[in-house]
Amino acid sequence: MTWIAGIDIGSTYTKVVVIDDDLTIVGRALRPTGFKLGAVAEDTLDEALGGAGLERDQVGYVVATGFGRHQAAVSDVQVTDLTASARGAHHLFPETRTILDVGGQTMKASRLTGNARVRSFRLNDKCAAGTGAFLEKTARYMGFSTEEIGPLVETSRQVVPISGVCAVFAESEVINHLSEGMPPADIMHGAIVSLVGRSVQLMKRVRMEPEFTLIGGILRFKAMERVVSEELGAEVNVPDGDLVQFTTAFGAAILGRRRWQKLQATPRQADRSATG
Amino acid sequence: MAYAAGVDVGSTQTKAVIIDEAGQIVGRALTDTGANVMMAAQEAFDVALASAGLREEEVEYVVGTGYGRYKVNFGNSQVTEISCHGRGAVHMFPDTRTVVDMGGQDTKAIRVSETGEIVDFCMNDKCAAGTGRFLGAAASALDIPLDDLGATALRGDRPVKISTTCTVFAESEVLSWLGRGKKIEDILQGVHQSIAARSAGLLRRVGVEDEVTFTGGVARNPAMVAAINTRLGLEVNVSDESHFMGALGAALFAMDQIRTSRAPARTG
Amino acid sequence: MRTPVFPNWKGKDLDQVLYECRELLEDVDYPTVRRWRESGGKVVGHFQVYFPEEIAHAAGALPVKVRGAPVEPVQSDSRFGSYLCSILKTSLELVLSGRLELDMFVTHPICDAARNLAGIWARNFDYPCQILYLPQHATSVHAVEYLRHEYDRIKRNIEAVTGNTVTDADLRHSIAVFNRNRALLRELYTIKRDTPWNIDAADAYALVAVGGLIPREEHNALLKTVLPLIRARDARRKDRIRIVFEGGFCEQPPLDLIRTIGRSCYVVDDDLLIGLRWIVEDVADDGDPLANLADAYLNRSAHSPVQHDLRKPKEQMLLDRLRSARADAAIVTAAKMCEPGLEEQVVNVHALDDAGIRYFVSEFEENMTSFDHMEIQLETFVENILFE
Amino acid sequence: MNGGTSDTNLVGRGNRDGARLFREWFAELTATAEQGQRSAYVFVMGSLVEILRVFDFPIVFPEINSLQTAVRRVAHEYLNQAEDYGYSPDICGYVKADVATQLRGGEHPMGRIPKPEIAVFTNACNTYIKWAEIWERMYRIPTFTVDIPGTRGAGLQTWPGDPDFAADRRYVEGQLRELIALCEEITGRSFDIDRLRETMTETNRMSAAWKALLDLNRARPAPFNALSDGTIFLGVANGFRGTDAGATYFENLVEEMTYKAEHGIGTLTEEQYRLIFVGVPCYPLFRRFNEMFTAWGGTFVNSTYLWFASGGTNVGFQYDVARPLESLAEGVLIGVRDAMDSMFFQLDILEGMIDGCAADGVVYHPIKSCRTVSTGLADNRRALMERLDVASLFIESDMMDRRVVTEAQLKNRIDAFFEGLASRRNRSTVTT
Repeated sequence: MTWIAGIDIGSTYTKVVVIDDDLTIVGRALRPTGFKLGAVAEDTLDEALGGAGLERDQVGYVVATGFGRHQAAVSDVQVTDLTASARGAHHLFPETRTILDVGGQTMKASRLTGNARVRSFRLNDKCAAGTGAFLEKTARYMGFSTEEIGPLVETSRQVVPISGVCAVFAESEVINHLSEGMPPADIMHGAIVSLVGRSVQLMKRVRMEPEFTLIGGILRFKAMERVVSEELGAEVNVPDGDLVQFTTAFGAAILGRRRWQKLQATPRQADRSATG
Repeated sequence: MAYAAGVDVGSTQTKAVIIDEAGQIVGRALTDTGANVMMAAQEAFDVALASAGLREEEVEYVVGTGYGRYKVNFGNSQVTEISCHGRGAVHMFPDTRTVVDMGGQDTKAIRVSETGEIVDFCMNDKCAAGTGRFLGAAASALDIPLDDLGATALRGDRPVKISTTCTVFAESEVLSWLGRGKKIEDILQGVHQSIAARSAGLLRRVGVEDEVTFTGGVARNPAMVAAINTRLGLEVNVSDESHFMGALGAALFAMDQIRTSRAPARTG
Repeated sequence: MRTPVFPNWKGKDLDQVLYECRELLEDVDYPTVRRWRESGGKVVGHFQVYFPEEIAHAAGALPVKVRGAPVEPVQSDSRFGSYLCSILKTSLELVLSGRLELDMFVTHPICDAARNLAGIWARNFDYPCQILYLPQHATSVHAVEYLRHEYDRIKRNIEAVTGNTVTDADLRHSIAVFNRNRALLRELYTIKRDTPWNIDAADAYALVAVGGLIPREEHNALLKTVLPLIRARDARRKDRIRIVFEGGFCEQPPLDLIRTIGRSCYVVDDDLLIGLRWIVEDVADDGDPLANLADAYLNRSAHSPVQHDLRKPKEQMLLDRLRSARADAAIVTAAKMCEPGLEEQVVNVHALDDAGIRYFVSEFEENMTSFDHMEIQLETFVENILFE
Repeated sequence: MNGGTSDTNLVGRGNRDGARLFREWFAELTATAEQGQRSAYVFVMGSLVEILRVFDFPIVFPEINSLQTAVRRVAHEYLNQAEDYGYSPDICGYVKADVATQLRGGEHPMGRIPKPEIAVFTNACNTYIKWAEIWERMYRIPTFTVDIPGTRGAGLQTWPGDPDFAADRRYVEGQLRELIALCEEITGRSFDIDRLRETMTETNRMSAAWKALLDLNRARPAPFNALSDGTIFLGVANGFRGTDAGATYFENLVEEMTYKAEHGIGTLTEEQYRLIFVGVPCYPLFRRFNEMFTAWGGTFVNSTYLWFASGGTNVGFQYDVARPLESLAEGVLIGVRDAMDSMFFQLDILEGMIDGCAADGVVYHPIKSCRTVSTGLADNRRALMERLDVASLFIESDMMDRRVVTEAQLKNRIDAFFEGLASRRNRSTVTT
């Protein structure tokens, strides 16, 4: 049996998923990325392998993805997180046609073909106002941790509009609201609504079609999922528990498995995989 | 002896300064603004009083300034921090004609008269690009304490070019430079230079005349001072009180009020 | 006969010639323009997109394309507000910083921002700074006559700058030189289309771009020499998708960005520096030369988002460009804050969606230094078109 | 006492009538839309209504529709819809609000906007051209550019008698004839030159009054606020150009403002500082924005907006109806060119304004949406500061997009501006 690993080196966290022949996840690990990208990739890989009681030499193929994909020396090939997450989402929810991935600093929407290829995609290339960092800044400012955002918003009764296009200026809006006695829960809710507004706009720009699947660290809390499906007026898929953070790494591993099988069949094509 | 106070409620920190009739600082305080702006203002004022060994009623007049100036409910009046930084800078360096204040979410370029009044000013409008916050983002990306940033940056000899203008994106650009194997000090040098460049742009809008004084917390960062000096081709003034310049200016305006309120009493 | 201002490439092999071109293009001190002025020549700087360079050429001046540069707007920044594209700021920076010295500046009503340059320039320099009012009503029967008169006006102004009177014979000669130049550029684009593996996208771009920096006679000699060499190459044909790059009509992406794209795609056609290739057929060299130039601008020309012509629906023009270049896909870009470019993106994206043609959308800035954003999109694009 | 009574019916009449005319206008448009009739879309810089009214086209000013969505605080909904459609946040808010209005089948806070059957636009703003291209695609209707060559450079204005002017005029006149032919084709009606003479005569009346009105604000205190009141006047100037109602409205305004000037009646607030506004108003905060100035006793006595957004009516050009088309071409050329000059070659114009109105300060308000107006302002301010010792304020926001309008920031800058003006005044009183 040969195991395959997918490494997703994101701007905030690095995630690794190890799968076996029938695409079952046998090991996973998550570490803060920091700035030694090559090293963190290997450490996280070893941690995941350790958890699965495996050695490096039992891994047949490694696919790196995420913004640090080219820094992972351990990988056999690199793909972008759009391509990888399409695989992951498709595997978890075969009817997925549109994916929204909200990360710390980028937001990506993509539309898939029936066979999990990315048909079209859009990234936010404006300010960071529409990214997870925007939410975390707002939360941090009001003295809440990212983990507390979810529960906090559940207690919100109404939405305080946050318009600011600049994540930093948004803070001064928050100050004003706070000093006018608005409850933090409602302000946080407002921040999420404005973030979701931007996300849904991206989805519209790729001509979204159901089913919708949401991934990315920002979905660790349920409020996001709820507001998105309210905004879309449709059900959305969200991978269970912390799998939502591992979907991209999982997808990378799945791609790795396919590649590995191809290579077993026709080893000569190896150079073909040198993309990007 | 009459005392006047200035309370500068900024987006991240609140500063309070108490001065005597000679304009000497007799008490100062610095607290995080946090969620409750009014409380922060009161707290800063109380700490300043304590450090000056004064009771609240001994301070005759209080001017509030900064974004939260209208939240200083114990204040007698409000003046914008733009006027206050100008006034404070000229008090510290009488030949100051241009002031640059680098704050949390905005950078101000202020031209002042010999008496410290505003002649002209400009601030960043579109976004927080090129403000002090940019440094915070870089610091957290590299996890270096904010206070060590300057020293580290000064060691950089081949600065990288930071193209992003977004404070939040700064983090990922810094990381991608690291990914491309650049030295931390060179990246930080680049960050400082890009901020200095934007500030210099603002300064040119109001015109750089004679002495330039650099105020605000970031003025304590040697690399930023150096970067701005090279940009402008001159030596900017930096006071030990740079952090308190806004509050000091407010206190000076407060002292004016005390004087004018007394003037008629003497003549009458 | 003047001494050439760009002799650097002479007698070198192809790779060295291309290297010299890239070097000249990225040299923000405009050495060729400096040499031209040092030898007593006058320089007419013309902003993007199109300018009838023949007229300046006939007056003995060097027409130089003012198209920004990846420099920091140290002095010009304070002369502009936010929400403006970079090329405006860096173009002014080039002259304020003394890197580029002009004897006359001409801008065009291509967009609301660029038209302002005449006023800003005039407040900062005392040489003539003007707007050439190229017609925005191309289908009016009066457009040619109007434009002919406008060309005559600009001719008089240039004559005043150079002190030379321009005869019809001079103009006809210049038209011949530029016809030759445009023919050679068309040949280069044929190579890009037919054997893109023979010339790197960035090199092809550099070959075109230096034309805006040196006398056309020199550019013609350069192209005449290198085109056969490029044809003669037998580089290996790689497995890459054929794309059209759209959005480079005014502000130019940095060379590294074009190179990045070239690494994973064959750029078989584009609208980069379209102004240098605006006229698509030879201009008649008999009869009234100014009228011929005016007619060619209006009736024998390419398209761009900043020229209004009901005969040229932009999305249709893009689809035609893709078809004639046998391209698989398009990269639909716009310079940051470029309003006409961003408006055209909407139109193009809807047309491409309807036609079922693959594309991705991106914004660039001439002085950008990190391409992560472009790379992730390119790679995703290629991964999903090329593989499986 | 009589003065008192005439006071009550005279003072404020302009604003009352303006509001009424506006309601009536949009009521008509709504009726037109509901009957499924089409209209002519035009722009404020070179509306050419003199010709279009001859063919009885209902006139729609998309710019005015768009700004109304901001004034009525729904602009963000319209902007979002257009951005969902693909338009970038950096694109003119007027365009986006209109795109959304069209996508909503004309649904508008003031009623319903009829679809176009022709769009006429000048190059005075290039965004007009891109905008018209949108309708051309949406409705497959004829769109017509009236291409108006502007001033070629500072100090290069040409005038009747100059061959270069003649060439420009011939080009414009030729296009006007093409426009008339197109209108005849669309309506199936033949052109009536005498009715053109009538509409031109009404415009003459309005132009004369508009010029007189601007001059009246030299009075101290200024009889009207160029930003708040002036913008109402502008709406009428554009919407009712070439009509008796419009001309009469302005003649009444002159009467009202003459009266106020003679009786020393100023605006609602006490006039401490006389200010000049440069740019386009901040419609998302229209009233509040003005209050942040009046709170300090600042009155806007003039505004470049009243120049360029009136399509050059301020020049007071009088058409010669004896040679209608030639004179119309001349007037359009001179008027629109002047509107453009008040943006591109502004310095001398502003200097004249400042002296003319004895202004204490200039407020530059560049906006994200409009590069035509905003691009040159920072350099213009720099140059003006070098020439004159006058206080100035430079604040960026937008005329549509509240996401880039932060009241706290605006107030901070405006307060500081007045703190500066106050100390300036103290200094001068001390030294003199």
